[in-house]
Amino acid sequence: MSTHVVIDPITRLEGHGKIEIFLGEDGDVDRAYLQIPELRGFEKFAQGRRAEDMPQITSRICGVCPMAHHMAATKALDDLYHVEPPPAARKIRELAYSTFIVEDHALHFFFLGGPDFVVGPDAPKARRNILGVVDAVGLEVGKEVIGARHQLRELMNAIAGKALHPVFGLPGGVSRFLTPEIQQDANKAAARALNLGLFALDAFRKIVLAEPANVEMITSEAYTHRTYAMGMVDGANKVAFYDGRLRVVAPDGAELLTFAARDYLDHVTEHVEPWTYMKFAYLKDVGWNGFTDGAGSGIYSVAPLARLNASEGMATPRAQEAYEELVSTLGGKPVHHTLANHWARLVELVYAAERMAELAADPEILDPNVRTVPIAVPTEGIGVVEAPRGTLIHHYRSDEAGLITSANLIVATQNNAARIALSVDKAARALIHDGKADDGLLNRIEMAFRAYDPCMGCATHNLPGHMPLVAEIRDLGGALLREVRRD
Amino acid sequence: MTKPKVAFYWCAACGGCEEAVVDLNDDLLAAVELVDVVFWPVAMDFKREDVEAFADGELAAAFINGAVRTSEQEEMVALLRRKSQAVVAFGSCAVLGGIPGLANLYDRESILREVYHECPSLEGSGTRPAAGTTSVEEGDLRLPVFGADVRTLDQVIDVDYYLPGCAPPAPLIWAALSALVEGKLPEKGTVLAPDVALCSECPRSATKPDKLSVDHFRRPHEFVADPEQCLLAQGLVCLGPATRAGCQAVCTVANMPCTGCMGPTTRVADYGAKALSAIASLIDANEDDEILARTAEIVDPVGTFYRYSLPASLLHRRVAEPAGNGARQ
Amino acid sequence: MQLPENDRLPAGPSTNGSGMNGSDSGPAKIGVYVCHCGLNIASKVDVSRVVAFAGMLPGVSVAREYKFMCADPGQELIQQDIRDGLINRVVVASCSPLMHEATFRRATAAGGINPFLFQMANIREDVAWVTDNGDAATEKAQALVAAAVRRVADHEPIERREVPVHPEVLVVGGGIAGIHAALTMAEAGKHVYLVERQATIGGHMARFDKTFPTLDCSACILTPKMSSVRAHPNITLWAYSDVESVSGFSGDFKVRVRRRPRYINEDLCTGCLSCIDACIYKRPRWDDEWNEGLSQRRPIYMPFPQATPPLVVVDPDACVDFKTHKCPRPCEAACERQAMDFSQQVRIEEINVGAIILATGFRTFDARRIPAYGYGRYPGVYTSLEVERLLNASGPTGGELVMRDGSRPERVAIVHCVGSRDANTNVYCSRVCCMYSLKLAHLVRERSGAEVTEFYIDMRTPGKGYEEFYERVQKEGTRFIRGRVAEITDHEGALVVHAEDTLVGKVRSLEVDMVVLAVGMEAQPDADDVRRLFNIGCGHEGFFTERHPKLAPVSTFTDGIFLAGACQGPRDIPDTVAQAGAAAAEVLAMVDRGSVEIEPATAFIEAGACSGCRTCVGMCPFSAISFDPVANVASVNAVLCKGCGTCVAACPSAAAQQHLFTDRQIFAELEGMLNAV
Amino acid sequence: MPSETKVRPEAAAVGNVATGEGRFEPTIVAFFCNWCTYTAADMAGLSRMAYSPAVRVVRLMCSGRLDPQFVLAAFRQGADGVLIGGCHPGDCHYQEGNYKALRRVTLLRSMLRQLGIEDERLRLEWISASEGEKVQRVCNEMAEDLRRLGPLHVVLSKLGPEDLDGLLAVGQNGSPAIAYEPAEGEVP
Repeated sequence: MSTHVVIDPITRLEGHGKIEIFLGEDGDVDRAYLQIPELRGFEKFAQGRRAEDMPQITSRICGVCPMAHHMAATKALDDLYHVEPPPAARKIRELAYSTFIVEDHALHFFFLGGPDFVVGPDAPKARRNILGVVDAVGLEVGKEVIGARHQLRELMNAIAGKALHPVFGLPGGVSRFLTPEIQQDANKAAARALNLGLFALDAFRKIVLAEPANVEMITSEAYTHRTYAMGMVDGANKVAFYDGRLRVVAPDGAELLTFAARDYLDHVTEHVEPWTYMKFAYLKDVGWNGFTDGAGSGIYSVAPLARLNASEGMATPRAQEAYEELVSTLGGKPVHHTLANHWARLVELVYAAERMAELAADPEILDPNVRTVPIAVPTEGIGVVEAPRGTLIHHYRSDEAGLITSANLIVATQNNAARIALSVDKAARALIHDGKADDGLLNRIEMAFRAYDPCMGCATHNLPGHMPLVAEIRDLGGALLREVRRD
Repeated sequence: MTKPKVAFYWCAACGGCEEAVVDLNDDLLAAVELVDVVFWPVAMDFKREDVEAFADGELAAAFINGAVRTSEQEEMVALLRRKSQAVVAFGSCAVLGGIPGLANLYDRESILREVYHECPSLEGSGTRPAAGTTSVEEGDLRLPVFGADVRTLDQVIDVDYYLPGCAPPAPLIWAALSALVEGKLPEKGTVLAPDVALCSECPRSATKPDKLSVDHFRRPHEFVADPEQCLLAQGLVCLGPATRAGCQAVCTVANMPCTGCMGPTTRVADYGAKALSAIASLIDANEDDEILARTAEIVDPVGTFYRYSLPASLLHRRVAEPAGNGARQ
Repeated sequence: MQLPENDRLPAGPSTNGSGMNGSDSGPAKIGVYVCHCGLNIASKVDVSRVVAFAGMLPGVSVAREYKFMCADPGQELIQQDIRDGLINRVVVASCSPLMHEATFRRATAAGGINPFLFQMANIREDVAWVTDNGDAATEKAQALVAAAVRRVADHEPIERREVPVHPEVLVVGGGIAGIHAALTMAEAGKHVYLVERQATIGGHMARFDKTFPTLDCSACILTPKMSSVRAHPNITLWAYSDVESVSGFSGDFKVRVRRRPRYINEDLCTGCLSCIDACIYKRPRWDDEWNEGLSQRRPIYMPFPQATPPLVVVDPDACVDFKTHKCPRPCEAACERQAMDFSQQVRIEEINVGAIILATGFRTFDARRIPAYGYGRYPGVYTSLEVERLLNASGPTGGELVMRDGSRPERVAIVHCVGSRDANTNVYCSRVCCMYSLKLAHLVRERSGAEVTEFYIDMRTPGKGYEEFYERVQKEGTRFIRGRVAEITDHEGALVVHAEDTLVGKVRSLEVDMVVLAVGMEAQPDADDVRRLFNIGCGHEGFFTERHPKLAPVSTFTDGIFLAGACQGPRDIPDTVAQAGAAAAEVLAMVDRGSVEIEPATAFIEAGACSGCRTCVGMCPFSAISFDPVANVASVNAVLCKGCGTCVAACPSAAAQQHLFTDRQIFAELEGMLNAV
Repeated sequence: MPSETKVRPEAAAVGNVATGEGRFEPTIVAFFCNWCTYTAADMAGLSRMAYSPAVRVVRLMCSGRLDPQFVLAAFRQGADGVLIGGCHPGDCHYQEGNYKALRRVTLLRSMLRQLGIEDERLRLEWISASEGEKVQRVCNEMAEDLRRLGPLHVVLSKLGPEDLDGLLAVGQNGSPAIAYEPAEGEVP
């Protein structure tokens, strides 16, 4: 007799995510499927639109990381129109982008992923949220977190017009130059961001690492996949978010290849399954070998941990320290433990904060010349950034009037999709036995998923939020054998 | 006294409307004190049964964002309608169809073909997702149906209030929540935003000429716009004159034209047609060929005038094609 | 097809209910009256079927048919149903509203409800008369009735508004048209301001010697009218003046008149001319415009002996004192009444008038525009107007036909259609050239005995006694060659006229001593400025456009402004005078009514819905929309608004609406028209 | 799917009675300026110039009043074509209303093209008060064009119940909702 567990929904991806777990005769897991049952067709209705509208149109793919899409699209337009933004424009863009990375990473650590560790996976539901985190770290800190987030959003509003959704990106620059007032706000925000990052790291050490069970869980086989890793790096192979080359390392940590964004089609391709609307990206150079890991499978990971694996460290001092601590603590690179993403995220948070400070302090950022008006005929453009959730690729072709003729979008979570599916399957196999799928287990399965902070990872976890799950265990006839409810 | 029960639900949306709620910041915590959020798929698990467990009309209000495309969303909002005293269409997608509503320029088939057969980064197996049930070796998997087109919320269920914006401005969200808590909701059908166009709050309004006529329409990337002058007067197609106020003109402040996310004011039946009429009226030409040349400068009328509102428009979508013939541009 | 429940188009604003009386209010109770129009409608449309259909439409409480709704019994049907309280809205399905809308509005009002709670369905011109198939006609009639029914339910009462008419009037242009119009109205007791740009009134007619076909002396019939203009107590004559600006609206125009200095005190000058004789310039050196430059005048001059007003005028460009200030001014000394006034400045007069007649006349075609005819190159080539002056007793040659070189022509050619009926210049026919050419032929023969040859395309002589005059001139021996003149060359001092004789089909080259070019009539060079000044229209050929060529030939689309004479199109003196009389009559009717009703279908702006975007302001051709920067809203002046609705279509907030044509009413009309059957 | 597109029995009905055959008879909404084209239509009537019964006239004071919303509302509610009649350039009773109409219609047409509505379905003609025969000619031409194009299939924004059932049925009986026909040269 085989049974069937449904976790519906898990937290959101683009739309609605769903895990189907099939149990075999023995009650062990045959296979767990991650399904993405929604599609909006941006690639299609981008066609016929004005190229310059892409940054604002594609930001609507995701309201959690709109800045990432806005920026990838804007960079694709620089390429499409063969135009180089003035230095000030580049810096203004990267300042806004770094601010966004800090805000988004902080949001995830304190509101989403954090509770899993900070208050612990088996803590009572009522405490498994920001309030629980606040209890653990202190009320004023909680206030500080909300206040800091507010300040960062305000800074993005000031630079990008709207944090949600940004409007300042144009081919060849940005729509508006920076005022000294905004620069000062940026300085203040950067300092506050760095403190927040360092505090989070410290909290992670004190609360998470101090507890051996946590480290054990992080490094446990259930949460480990030996896949390729992709991330953007600068000239010195340090982690980069706004611009750089893409670097891929093998499961053993050796560099497989680095390539310019332009050449992504030579290395990245997508696999389609009939049972989900989500497309699975994999490495062309390796090939699709089903939902398996190892050097023989083209499945790769992106996002914080992957970026650290694909790079040779961080370009700023405090972040580099944190990076080295992580690597040494977890037994050297590459680190394949999915849950280590939470830690890696904090390392990146510190980097982004330090980068903010550098840019905000740069006098050139006040240069009123922030636009190079394109004169060349638009043709084809590819723009890549590192979104918080991984590599994000926008690829447009246009006619000479600048109307989009084709658009291809590979969003961060798509790169990770196959590995997420693996994680969910593996966690399910490792944790569910004899048809026992209790509350704690379901949460741990979900942790595997949440560690990636999939796009749409719920920004609103801090409401009376708990994250109940229901598992219905039915026989194939669909008769309910047992229901496990976690609420 | 018991706090009013409130539900949040999203359909085809980007999550920005949820972010907008979080952007209430301190007010958010205050709001949590005032209302009892009993249902929020983003934050909590839900099943039909959980919602059905509520008595009809037990929920004070359901805030629903996102447009409606799938059969599943259609069923869910119908259920919420039944359980809620007031349904608020939250955000431009629910109110007007939103940017994803531009998908109504294409038929369902051509969208699927683009995504799963024509996009350049595919391995080219020719496989595509099958709505309905797919058998895998371990059992059956089911996908909901990708609907024929994108619909606004009130094209699917009866809607009491509208809160437009992409995303809705925080002050309007707060005002709506307060009105709900204080039981001061206005008459049914009200749009919970100022019923006057954006020029009324645009800082550039004073620089707009009394008798404006446009000799050339220009595109934002083609020149560096003056940071103080009326953008329309500079030849940019700024839709402020046709668009509901309430956003504090953040886009024009950022030196970019208004693209109309707040939608039309109450008296207007079709946002795009009205905006088009106003813009065309400004063309400074009377000869056929001159007028053609000026209008040709607006290279994507639908994307310009229906950026957020194609599903809400009188025509709702591109008209049906003869069978077998995909959307042509 | 029924639209889904939630598929309502927005209600839109509704006009205020002012002027509403009891029976207007409450739910719509609509009466539908379908007219047979004898057999005009009934023979094609199944009227009873339409009535049955109408009876079932929502809101309809009465549906009747009648042979002739426009007849008194028909109208009585409506009034009775209203009085009986059966209905508070009226739909009549009959002929075109252009025919009987006014009739049925009156009937509706007579019944006791606001006349605008009425809508007409045109099932005669738009259905019965243009549809072959009876069933199709009936279906269509039903659709139109349903449209009217849906629409009228959304009608609102509108107050008719009237403004008083200022009793004084303005005539612009002192040619025969302006003179006749001014005198007619002055005779009727209205005070008339007559503004003339030249130093004297009289216009073109005063420069002719004789008029066709009667050959009576132009001066003899005109000068008496000129002097009675001057003498008339009800006429204020401002010659040597221009209209500077016009504002206001029908019934109350505000006009600023710019009076140029003559450097003569009009009240003191008696026209004795002694100043002219005294002028330091003993010899006239400046071309005399009055004589087309065929003679010269002094810096101080009077256009012609009978000039009206009989005042001299100083030409500041010619007078040496304006250049050097060193002239001993013998003119001043010579004037017994000290009328000379070199300090005179431009004076601005402001007047209020209820109506305006434009009689700004025409100019003759500039013959230089056809180089092949050699005008300005060959001294022997003259325009018809020049010859009019030569033949005029008070002209430069005292009426003798003496050419520029002092010789007298023995062979004269008259070339027709110079600047008329010609794709390269003007396509239209100037209407007067054939007749005045015949007149000139007659006069030339009479005065000089020269032999005259006329080159014509077609001889156009429509008018009382015109054809007879043509025959007379033929009998007198004038030769006629049918063909357009291709070129005029000179050959050993003589002029050669080249033309194809289309009657015999051979090219002729005729040697002559003098060529007269029968130049056509064109709009004044500044007609377009004048059009803007008075807010009226010009056709593409430049003449002012009348409101309707047949039904309102002397009105313009700007209420209160009328046309007289050649400013509206080429015409001869009899037509001009008749038209001037007609214009005067229109003005009198308007002034005597004492008030004018303003357009009911005016635009209005809901202040609360206006964002101050000002899209509407630039739309209005009548400057009826003003923007208040303090309140940041635009508003419509209902008196200036002519009700085109262009601003309404443009308003991006639909805050601007039009009475009788609100968005809501038109949406309703469409809904009824397309969904009801 | 047919249930998405509006059904207009009355249009078919008119067709049947008007032509005695089953062929499609279009519906045209004509917005005529009071001062020119509307008068010309009266003139056409006066001279008994028969033309297609497809045409249903809405009188406006000026083509400048033509709000593009009216055109869309007409299409939505069953018109297969919309005709606008205004004064010849330079002859506008209100000076420039017809030019405003020209500007709006020109831009509207380019937008309708994107929405799959052919140019022939929206026609702007200058017809002076004296041109009755032009009213006849234009109306007949347009009716013929529309017969060739066939009915306009506007998709109602509210799907009919059949359609919703259809969607759900697919989910239940397991047959894929999206039938995929391979494009030319594509291997399924």
